[in-house]
Amino acid sequence: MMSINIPSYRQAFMLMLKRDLTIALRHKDDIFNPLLFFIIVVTLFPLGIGPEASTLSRIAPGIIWVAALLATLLSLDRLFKADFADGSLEQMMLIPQPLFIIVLAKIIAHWLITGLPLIFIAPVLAVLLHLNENSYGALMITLLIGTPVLSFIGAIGVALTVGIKKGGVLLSLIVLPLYIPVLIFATSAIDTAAMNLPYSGQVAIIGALFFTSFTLAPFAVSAALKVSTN
Amino acid sequence: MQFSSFAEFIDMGGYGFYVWLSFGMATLLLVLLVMNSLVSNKQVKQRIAKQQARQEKLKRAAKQQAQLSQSS
Amino acid sequence: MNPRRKKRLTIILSVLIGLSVVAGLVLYALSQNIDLFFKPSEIHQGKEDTGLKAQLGQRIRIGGLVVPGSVKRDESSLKVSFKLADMRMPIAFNDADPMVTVKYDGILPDLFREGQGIVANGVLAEGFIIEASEVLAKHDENYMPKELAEDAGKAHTKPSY
Amino acid sequence: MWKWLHPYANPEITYHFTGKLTPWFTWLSIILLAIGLTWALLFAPADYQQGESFRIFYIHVPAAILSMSIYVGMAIAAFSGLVWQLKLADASAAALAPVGAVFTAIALITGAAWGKPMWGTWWIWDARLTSELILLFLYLGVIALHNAFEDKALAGKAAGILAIVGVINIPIIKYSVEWWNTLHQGATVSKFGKPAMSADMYWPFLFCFFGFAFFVAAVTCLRFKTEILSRNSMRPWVKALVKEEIK
Repeated sequence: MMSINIPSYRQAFMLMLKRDLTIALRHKDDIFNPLLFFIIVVTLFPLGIGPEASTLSRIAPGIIWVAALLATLLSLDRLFKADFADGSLEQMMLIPQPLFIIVLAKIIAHWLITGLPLIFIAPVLAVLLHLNENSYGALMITLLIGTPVLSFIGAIGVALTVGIKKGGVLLSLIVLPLYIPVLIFATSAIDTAAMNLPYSGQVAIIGALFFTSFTLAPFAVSAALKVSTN
Repeated sequence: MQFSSFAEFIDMGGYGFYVWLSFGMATLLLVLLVMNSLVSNKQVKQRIAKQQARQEKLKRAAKQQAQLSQSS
Repeated sequence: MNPRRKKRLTIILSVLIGLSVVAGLVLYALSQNIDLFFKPSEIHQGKEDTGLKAQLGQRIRIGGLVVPGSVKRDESSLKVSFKLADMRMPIAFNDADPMVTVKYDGILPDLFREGQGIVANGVLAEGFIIEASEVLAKHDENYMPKELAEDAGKAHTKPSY
Repeated sequence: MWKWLHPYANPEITYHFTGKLTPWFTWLSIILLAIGLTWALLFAPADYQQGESFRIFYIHVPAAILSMSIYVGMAIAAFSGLVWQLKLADASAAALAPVGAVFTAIALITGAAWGKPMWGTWWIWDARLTSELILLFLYLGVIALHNAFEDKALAGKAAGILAIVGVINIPIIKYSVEWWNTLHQGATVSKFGKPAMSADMYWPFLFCFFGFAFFVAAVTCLRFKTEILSRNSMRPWVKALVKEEIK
């Protein structure tokens, strides 16, 4: 199975990605549980606030984004925890390729498993919340660029807390403040779109957050994993 | 001096509540911080002293044991 | 160049490219006006840079200076209405300036007075009227003692309402 | 070039050096704050618009400036701790975190108490206020992470990574006032050239600011000493020192 020559960076990346996706497809609840959580949280709001359409349409962007944020937070645990528990994480750290390649592959796999399904289900929920019809484009774009940022930042938090027993509450304390800029700009973009104003400024900021986390988070995660598995 | 009487000073031109709330809360938090720093300093020292005492006790016990086994 | 070095160079290069994309995006975002903040003249003529107009019934935030002599209060309730004009330096008011009327029902902040900068959140109604749900006073970063302010012609009397 | 720094990488020498500095900072802080606060409360003129409520400025602004500077200092310490493996840098980051958290809380509370009479609201979700609140959360996260690890060296590294990641927040706070056209006014004291205040308002501010700054220095020194002791508890010099003091 193991080839004699060391796999290149790209091969290592693809191998890791494939491995994580295969595992996720075997445990389908990893995909469906966060999604189900997302749907249930969103449906709680009309029940709690009241079914008035004008109120709901005003707070719809916030509800969808907060629910997406919490769903991502809930699913973060599976990013490194299982690998840490069965020792395969330490194996991964021993391979000759730099750790951030592996980390990048794992984060992208995590987004494909948990972030992408949210994007597909979000417009349906937006209809239930009477989201302003001008806003759908903005909702989709912000989710598409914003949810990867959630995975990247979340990975830093998980990597820091993976070695701690009962790290769950600590994880949310660490990660949620860092999520706030994404939340602010995404909902602001959707609100602006509802008023038929240009929202490219907000999208550009989310894009900047995306590229920042994309380039820097893998290094931070690798450093954090090295600390945690010490 | 900006105030002609003590009552005027407390009243702060009608903003007394807000001004004294700010100064009071700031003082309270700073005092708590200083107390916490002093207490934790003391605690660490006591912990180290206790640790040391325990080690010395163990050492003495080991010595006694050794003497006992020698004499017998 | 040995392969190890080449790889390291690729990594550093990709990080640099990533960060320059970030810088570009931030610069672009800064060039956009990313607030829902309108000036009174922009309610009349549309946004300065995009020409977009606020629609009736739209929730907006408006900022401007309270026009002297325009504050009208209801005797029996907290209802108040006043006119706002564009903020400009030095402060001057002209009858021909575009203005909007703000209607508000509630307690105004202490800093509220004629000629003061105000931010109001509310809904746009017919005839350049804002039905405000919130009125907040904005003050500038200049602080000075009363005597100095009077010298500078910024006489201040605490509002009696 | 850096040779003169080497002795300070030794915990014992640093401990005694810090011990010598602490009383200086403490007295400077007490003197400056006594002068500054008396001046601010009794002698500084009231503002032409805000009246006496302006006196909150003398706590609010120093606290806000310090809350951000302490965070930057903590992140720099954490960064050098990670990169150059300086254990003492980790210890100083750990010492700074609670101090910074307290000053952030003071800035928020005094800001609310000032906003209520002036703006008409205790709190507004404006960019600057919100990011100061996030700063408090970041401090609390760093402190919580410190406490979550048994091993102090590991805790320092983990919290250090979080502190560095969170430092992105600082420019957002700093420039948010310019980015968003919201309620919080621009910076008063950092304006280059002439400050946007008259001199008889500015002088008490300087006294208060440096008073608080030396207060931070004094408390940080104390906490830093505690951190050094707890990280080196098995060293003979610590044992001797504790024996001496506990008696």
